[in-house]
Amino acid sequence: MADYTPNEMMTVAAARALRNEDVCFVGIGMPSAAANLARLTHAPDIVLIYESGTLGTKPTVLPLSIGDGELCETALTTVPVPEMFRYWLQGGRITVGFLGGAQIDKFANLNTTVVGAYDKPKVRLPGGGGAPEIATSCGEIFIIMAQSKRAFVPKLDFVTSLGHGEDGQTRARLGVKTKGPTRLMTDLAVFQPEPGSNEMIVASIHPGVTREQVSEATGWPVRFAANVTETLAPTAKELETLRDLHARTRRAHGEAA
Amino acid sequence: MADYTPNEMMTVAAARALRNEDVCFVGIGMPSAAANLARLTHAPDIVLIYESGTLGTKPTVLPLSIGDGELCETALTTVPVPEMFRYWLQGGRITVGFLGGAQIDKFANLNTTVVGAYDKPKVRLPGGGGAPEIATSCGEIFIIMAQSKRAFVPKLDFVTSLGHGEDGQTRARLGVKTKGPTRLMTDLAVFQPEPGSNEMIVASIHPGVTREQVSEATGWPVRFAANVTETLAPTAKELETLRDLHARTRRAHGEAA
Amino acid sequence: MSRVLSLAEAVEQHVRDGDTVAMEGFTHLIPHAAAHEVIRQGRKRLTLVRMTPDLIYDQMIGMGCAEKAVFSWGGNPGVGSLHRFRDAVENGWPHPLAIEEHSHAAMANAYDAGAAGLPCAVLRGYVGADLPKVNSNIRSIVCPFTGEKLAAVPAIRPDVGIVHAQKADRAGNVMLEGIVGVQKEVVLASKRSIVTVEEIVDEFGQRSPNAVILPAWTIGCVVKVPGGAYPSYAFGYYKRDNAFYKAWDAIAKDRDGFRAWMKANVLDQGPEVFAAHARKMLQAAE
Amino acid sequence: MSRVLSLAEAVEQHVRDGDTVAMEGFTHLIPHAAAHEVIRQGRKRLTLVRMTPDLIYDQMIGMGCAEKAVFSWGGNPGVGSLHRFRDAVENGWPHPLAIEEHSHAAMANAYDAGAAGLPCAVLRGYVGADLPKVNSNIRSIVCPFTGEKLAAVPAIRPDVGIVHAQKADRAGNVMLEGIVGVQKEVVLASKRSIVTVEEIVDEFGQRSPNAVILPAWTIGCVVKVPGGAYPSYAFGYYKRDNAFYKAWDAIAKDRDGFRAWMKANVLDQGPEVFAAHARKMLQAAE
Repeated sequence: MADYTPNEMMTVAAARALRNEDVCFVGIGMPSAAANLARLTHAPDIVLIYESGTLGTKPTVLPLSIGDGELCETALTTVPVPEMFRYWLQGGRITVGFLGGAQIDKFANLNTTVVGAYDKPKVRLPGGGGAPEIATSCGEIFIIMAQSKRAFVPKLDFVTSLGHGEDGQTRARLGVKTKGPTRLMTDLAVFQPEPGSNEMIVASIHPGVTREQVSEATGWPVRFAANVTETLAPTAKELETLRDLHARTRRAHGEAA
Repeated sequence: MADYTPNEMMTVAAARALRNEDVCFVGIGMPSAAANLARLTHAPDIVLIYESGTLGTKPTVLPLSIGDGELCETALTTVPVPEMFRYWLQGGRITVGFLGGAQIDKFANLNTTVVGAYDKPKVRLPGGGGAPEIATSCGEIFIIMAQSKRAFVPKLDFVTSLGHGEDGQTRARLGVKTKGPTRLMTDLAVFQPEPGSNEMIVASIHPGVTREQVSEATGWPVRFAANVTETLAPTAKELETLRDLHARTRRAHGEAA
Repeated sequence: MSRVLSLAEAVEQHVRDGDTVAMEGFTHLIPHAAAHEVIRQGRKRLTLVRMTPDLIYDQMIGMGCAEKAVFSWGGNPGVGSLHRFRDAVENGWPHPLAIEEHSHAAMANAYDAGAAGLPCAVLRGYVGADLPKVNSNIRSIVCPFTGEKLAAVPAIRPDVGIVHAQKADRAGNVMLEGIVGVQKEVVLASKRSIVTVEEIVDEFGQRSPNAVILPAWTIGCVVKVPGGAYPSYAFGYYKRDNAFYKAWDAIAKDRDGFRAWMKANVLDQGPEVFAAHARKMLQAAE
Repeated sequence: MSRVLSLAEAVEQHVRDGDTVAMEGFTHLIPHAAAHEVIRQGRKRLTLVRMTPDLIYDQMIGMGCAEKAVFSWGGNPGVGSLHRFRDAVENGWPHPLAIEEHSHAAMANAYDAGAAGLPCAVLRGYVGADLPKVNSNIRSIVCPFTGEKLAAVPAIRPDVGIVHAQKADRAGNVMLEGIVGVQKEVVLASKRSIVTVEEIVDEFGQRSPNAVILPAWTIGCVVKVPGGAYPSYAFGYYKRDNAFYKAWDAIAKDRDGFRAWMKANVLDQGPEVFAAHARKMLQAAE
């Protein structure tokens, strides 16, 4: 077994959560790496959709932006952006959406808008983009985020997108029919919502990581499932595929520099 | 000057009302003949749009249906039907819409829905189709209808599409910004709305037709403008172009019978 | 993921008595072969949704498949009346037909809303018209910014959507072009769907990056029926048989004549006759 | 009917101080050359509308053209922050920037509503999110059929819409393909419009019957600017300069460095430099 980085473990864990039957709304960065890793390994038929309008895209290198030419060139077809959000996302056709953020709380609500007050921000983040509707329109949500106390906070400065809400029960209260966040993949562990409370609790810990490390990197008193397992380390094939993908991507994005 | 039929006079009068700058929403039948006659004579740049989604179409034969292949093959491009009604008609991009009907009243409201009661119709007509929104979304409306007491009635059985309303003032009252019916071309005369009252009054009478004939074919006490003129008879070029168009069309529609 | 079936299997598995069925195609690509199969299989009490009932629903209504029609223009385009449709509405033959009537704009928006997963469509429509007085499914909302009153109609969400298209690939994706109507919307809005196609190809190959394609995973099943749109047409394959549309007027005028025609041309036939119909129109195609 | 102008004339005639301007292109076909011309002509107090402000608005904001931004995602895609945008929001440099923030879905729907002539757009959006608390232009309506509460946002109706496309024909019609974003919507929604294109051809020739085309009569003016989307890209012409997007992070981080770059690369240049930029990316294009 080759060595691997925490980031690679996180990406591999996310890729494994995807099924061959999924229709996945992919974001840029780690979600894109994870979704394409899944497609290049155990889920060859997975349908990847990027919000730029590309349906069923099969990029050979990862896009830097959500609308790189590669996505359109390898897609089944490309639709206008209003149609993407209306017929494909809101239409309920996506089984899994990926999200990440600057801050997350224990009910997997996310903030990608501001640190500090909205009107007088300490840090103005990019904002929600597709997230507010991805969070409620996709069948379920996978979240990928590296852990730290700064990111895993007791209370968000701003709720950009709904997870399980303030008390874990908000989705049902608002009549939202989709599942919301069902998995949170970090560089240390995999979280899943506790049945009933919907609090994100640790389901598996990555090899070599301790419970204490997970607790220290979480800004709320983190809880562990009764049967926490060790995450399966990346296989040689997963690592090789992921690294090839990243190497191809670096060459493609750097070559015209 | 060649002989011509009342129908030809009606079509020619309608064609002449169109300007080279117009963007025209064309219906099947006489409107289509008139719009294409205009395009083939004095208005070569007129933009013809059919509700099947064909933008800027230039058919060499008249379509039998609103979606004959000819319309698509000669169009600048073809858009989906929801887009046609949303971006192009409702979007306010059409300068002239053509309408006709089974019944018209003196304020140019039209009925193409039922003769008799709606729930127990004596005659079930095809219905509104695009008309209800054409009537209010186009910059102005031209109407083509052969005159008879059965068609030109004091009161409609059903208002399929708004003209100037019950009392001629309905458009303003409902906040409709477009002009509504500005011309009514019949086989006997051309009507225009009287400024102020918006009652359709006779502006010109076709050659050889008397005021009495117009009155007898109108189910309300028809009024004549102060300065009624005689409609200019069809020119040889207009007649020749129209007849060629109809001959080509007959050959095309009949050949596979 | 779409499966390739025979037309008989597709209708058998997807269309049930009492269903709300939308067979679309705006003049172009009307799924006539599929409708004939529904008639042959004797489906009853259907709610038939279609902007223009056209010959396809005239035939189904006349054969007693329908208890309700949702439509926006019920004529034979460029010819005149749909006699079977009228006979059902005016005289209740072969049995009464309930109607829900809209404008084209409202129905196009309602399909769009169905595809978009919305409960209703909003449009500037029906201003000064009488339809809202006789159709309780035409209501209104007020724009919260301008105060303008706009029309609202319920989204169309059929049990089954049936359309015809030019081609499918081996993976079951469907491509259509030309007058695309509300074809994409009806498939996306429907719980189940059948797409009949002119041909099944290995791969679509060279095409516009914005080609109109329904991915396989949005479709219930695909059926190859060459000529399946006749007497409507398939852009790039064969022309509309305008002469037949004219001839239909006489065929449908009389109840007995209609039934005899349906027996000879529908009940006693199978979907393979459509290929011959299309061949007849082929020399006319471009 | 669209007229062919020089870029300087087009901006001179169509963009006024205080206008609401939407320059669109979703990652693809971003009208960078037109934005540089607006900067060179020193337009002020603009309300800049765009789903993703991207480098194009980072430059305009940093150069003091804007007093307000309407947007839904304000980052450098795949790279990080837009430093000039942040500096304006966080520190009021070069002067304060008001913001009106939406989600992508809401803005896409708002452009659609603008093109469709509606006063507002309706979507199932913002459920459980905080944005409606800080943006009074996010309101709601209730479906008159189901009682469901839906989000409503005002239609976007810019004074000027500016987009880039692949080609225009001699008649002034514009064709685009690939990721078409909200390009069509923004032109149809705007009172005035400028379309820059890679080339002007005699005729479009062979094309899909459903090609994405903006008819000449919907466009204010057409300007030929080869490479005009760089460092964004034009499908079929040249690739996105991802390396430049990464390099922008360092250029924009520092106020002085930014200004020096803008002087050398924008203020002291003309639109003709874009052709050279695109040539650099050409060998990479397919």
